[in-house]
Amino acid sequence: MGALRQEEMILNVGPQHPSTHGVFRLVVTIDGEQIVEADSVVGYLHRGTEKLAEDLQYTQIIPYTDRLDYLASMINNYALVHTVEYAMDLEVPARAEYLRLIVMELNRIGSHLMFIGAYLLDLGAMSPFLYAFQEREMIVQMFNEICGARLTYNYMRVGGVKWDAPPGWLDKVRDFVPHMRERFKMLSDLVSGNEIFLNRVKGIGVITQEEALNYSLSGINLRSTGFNFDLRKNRPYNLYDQFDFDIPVGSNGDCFDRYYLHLREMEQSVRIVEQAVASIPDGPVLGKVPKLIRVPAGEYYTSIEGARGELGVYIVSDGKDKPYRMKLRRPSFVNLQILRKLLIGQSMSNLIAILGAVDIVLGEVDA
Amino acid sequence: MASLWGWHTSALTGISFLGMIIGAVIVLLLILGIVSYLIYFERKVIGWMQGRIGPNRVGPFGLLQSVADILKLLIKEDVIPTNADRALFLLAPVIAFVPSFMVLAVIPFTATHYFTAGLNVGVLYYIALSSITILGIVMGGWASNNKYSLLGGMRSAAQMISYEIPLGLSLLGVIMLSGSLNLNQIVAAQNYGHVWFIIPQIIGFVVFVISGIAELNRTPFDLPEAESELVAGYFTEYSGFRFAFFMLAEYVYVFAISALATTMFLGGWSGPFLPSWLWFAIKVSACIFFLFWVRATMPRIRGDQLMGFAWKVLIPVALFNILLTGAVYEIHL
Amino acid sequence: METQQDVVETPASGTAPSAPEGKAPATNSAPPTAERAPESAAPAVPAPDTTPPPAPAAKPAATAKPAAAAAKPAKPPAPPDPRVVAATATAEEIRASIAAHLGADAVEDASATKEIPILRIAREKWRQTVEFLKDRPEHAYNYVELFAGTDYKDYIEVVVYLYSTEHGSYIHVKTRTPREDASLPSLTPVFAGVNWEEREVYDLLGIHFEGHPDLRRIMMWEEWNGHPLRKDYSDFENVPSREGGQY
Amino acid sequence: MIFGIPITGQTITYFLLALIIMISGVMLMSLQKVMHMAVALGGVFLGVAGIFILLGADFLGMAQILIYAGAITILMVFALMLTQRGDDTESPPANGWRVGGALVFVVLLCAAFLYVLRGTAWPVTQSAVDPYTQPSVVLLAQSIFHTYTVPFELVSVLLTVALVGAVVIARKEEE
Repeated sequence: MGALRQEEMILNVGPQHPSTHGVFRLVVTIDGEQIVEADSVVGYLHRGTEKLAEDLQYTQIIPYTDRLDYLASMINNYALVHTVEYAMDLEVPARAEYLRLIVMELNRIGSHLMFIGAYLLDLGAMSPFLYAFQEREMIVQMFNEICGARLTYNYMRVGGVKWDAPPGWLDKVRDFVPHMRERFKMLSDLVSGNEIFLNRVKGIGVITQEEALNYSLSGINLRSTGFNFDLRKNRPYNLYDQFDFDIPVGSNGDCFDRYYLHLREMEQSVRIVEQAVASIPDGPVLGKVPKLIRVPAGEYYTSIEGARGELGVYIVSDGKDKPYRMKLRRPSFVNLQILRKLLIGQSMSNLIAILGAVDIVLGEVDA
Repeated sequence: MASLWGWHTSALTGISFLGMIIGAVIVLLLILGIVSYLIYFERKVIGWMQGRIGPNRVGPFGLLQSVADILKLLIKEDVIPTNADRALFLLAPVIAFVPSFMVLAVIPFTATHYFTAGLNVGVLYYIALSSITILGIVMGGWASNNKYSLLGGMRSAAQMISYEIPLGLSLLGVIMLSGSLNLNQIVAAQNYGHVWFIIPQIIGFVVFVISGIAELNRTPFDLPEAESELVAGYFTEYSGFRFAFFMLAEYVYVFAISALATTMFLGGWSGPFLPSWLWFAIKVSACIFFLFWVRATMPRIRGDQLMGFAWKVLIPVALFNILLTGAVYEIHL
Repeated sequence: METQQDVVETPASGTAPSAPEGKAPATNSAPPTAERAPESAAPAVPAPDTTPPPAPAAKPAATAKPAAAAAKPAKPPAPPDPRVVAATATAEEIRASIAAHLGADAVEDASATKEIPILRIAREKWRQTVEFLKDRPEHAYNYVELFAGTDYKDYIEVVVYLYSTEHGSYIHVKTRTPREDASLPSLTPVFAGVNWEEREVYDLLGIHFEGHPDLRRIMMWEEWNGHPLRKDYSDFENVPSREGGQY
Repeated sequence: MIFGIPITGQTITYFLLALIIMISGVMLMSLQKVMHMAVALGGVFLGVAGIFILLGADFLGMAQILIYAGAITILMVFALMLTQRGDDTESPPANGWRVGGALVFVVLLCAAFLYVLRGTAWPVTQSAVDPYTQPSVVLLAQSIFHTYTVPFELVSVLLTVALVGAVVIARKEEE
């Protein structure tokens, strides 16, 4: 039978494909339905954010960060202002820090909801997507009230936030917490025990701890392997060290763990929001910041736990009001590298399960 | 009148041939109407299940939505890809579509058996003709000269051939109990026995439902057209009315398989008080609703699991059901 | 190299003027402590949470106001930031460790920014040093956080932030390459996760990574002219071409 | 009555089916692409099934559609899809000798068939099967499960042995 000529087929998954969630192209070579080679092609959405930033004042860069991981723009905002504040040793008013924390955790919930919905949609379950969107809509509506935008928030400023919460907003967040808790149960009941779903994600796309570290994975991709690393705990920023929450950790590093950690992490985010809303102080929301922000010369890097992993901003400053060089450490970009390794040897249907679970946002991959 | 509609019992004459033609046209139009509202019904039902409203813009309550959609598809440009195999590309939707209507000839819609061919091998006829549709799907996938289409076509060929076997085997129990392949007589046998075959044939019914959904290429067995993997599977390259043909064929089969399930397992048109056609409509609607419900609930199964399930679970279970039915039948009688 | 030495000799007061073209700003905040570091290493421990720093008016704040704030230049002899002092000490320790195994010329410079130690590695020893830092159990820097390149007009610098999951410590290693025929040994054999990062640096800054398994452009398409993140890059000179043609 | 054949619905249907079979058969031989040939073969199978049904063997006709037009054709199409595209070799151009030879062969073949058909005394069944009164399924079942039970079971054993053998051989090759 060895004389039979095996023929491989090259299949372009994307740049326009329902499962790539954006303009991502995956050139897979398949033998029958088995993948023998997978080459990721990115860059279709490259806007040169880092280059643009070199000609922008720090405040002007903030809207550009909104467009990176557009599902978690608040967290991106924070990554930038945090680095500038760190470089300038600025003090941020407590109320501003609380507001930032609340919106970041809400944004994390919204982003994870989107992941769960989209992931299950990829696996062929249509309804969870729409269920997940109901709560996401509530979150987006709250963001709309606090900053006037539903997707690109541009809410944070160096030294604080742009607007204080409107009257009654914090009560809404408070009411959202028990509601969200109820919905977790529903979201979990919906598919987490479904035999078909479990068969598709359990033991699929397994990442080992060594691989995860070697590939610089971060966020849920790293934690799913059982490695407890969350910058909110390991290198606390903002007020995370003042609140009580856990870091859920997986054990198998498979797609199911990654899916399930998203659910569990949202519960922890709700816990943080609940505590923060209960203890938020009054006061100003913008600290004493010079009109023209100049970062002292030097190079600075800080990173925070984004919705998809370690989101870092590296600024080289020459003391002017614009960065000399700004580099964004985008978790999706780094995490996506392991895709090739996960895909080779798998079948085409597993491709979708694996790609979806890596959880990328193309705006962030391409920057 | 009796001679016009009586082709199922009397010999073929000129007048009954005319009646046959008229009957076929009536059934065709009726089914087209049913199918277009089936699509509307599906969108509404799934919309409600997902906390949405569903179509509500075209006409009152969106009732004309399907009409508008079909009209749009009919007047769209008929795109034929340059490198497609033109002849087969044009032929494939027809081959897929025609059998879907032909299978309806043997379904007993009412007690009077108007519009029903009293074929002695009705069950076999259904299964045989529905297998021709697979040929249309595979050809469409191949002729499109698109890799997604090819993969979709190959998947559907593998899937539908596999699931045809448990589908046929699951019906054997009913055939053994009723002693006939004629769908009219199967309904009659359920009336004599005063029991729907779903009760003695519950195992067969379960196998039938699962493999029936797989034959329909619907969630959770919608691999051939898994949009998250294969874009649209075998009809990726189709547009306009050729796409509509595939789409209609799919929904006609939704109706047909529900009608078959009703006839084989749920007592067909029989029922107290209400007219027979209404009973039939109610039972078929319930079956169709179940299909929609499953679609809104389930994720998609994976290819190898799908095949394994057919060969390792469904076929043995169906065979066991046949054995059990035969044994009980022998002992009981 | 030369500019670096200049900066080290001019203390904090001279920071702003010394980097007018953005040269070597890297170690500006650290230099004064470079020599004194070993003595004052003991007390301070690198504080992990840095956002609300307890000492707002410390040394970095002084360097922060180069031209705008008139009052600040008045106090250049501000006490050195304890974080920097401690970090520099750590950097020196690691430098000594590297020097013992890979030769004294492997590390060109050791300094610190805030609480992060910085080592500048010789270009030739780049991969060995990073591999050494990863493999030695006393360092065990096994996780790459950041991989970035910067064009400093005279040379291009590549920076890697390493984290030790075992010890919980950070280090910041960098190396330099000339702009013409820029090339560096690839770190991909050491850390699989820098594969795309190196491709990005190659694409946007034009550094050729020797030993990289798959060095192609990643953001731009293959026919793109020039490297956009270089400081002398111009949209008008580097007209993008597709399929060899211009448009 | 044309050529001594009564014009009834049955004869019209018969000739239509015969035409379908012949056209499909000719296409099967003359088409360029293998995939088209497979589809033409499906047409032949369908026509044959129609003839079966016309002769009152409706079970056999349906089995023909199910197994041949459905399963076997699809299996062939499936196998063709897995092989490389575009290796449909151009058939050599038709020349005079070829065409002439083919024509002579066809004429001779038709003559031979006619001679055999005319010369054979075909047995005529006394009880023409009426599909309404005596379903062919029942007749078939009776002959299989009553008259020829033992041969039928032997054949099924043979088939099972062949199947198991095929599996064993396939396994061996896999290893």
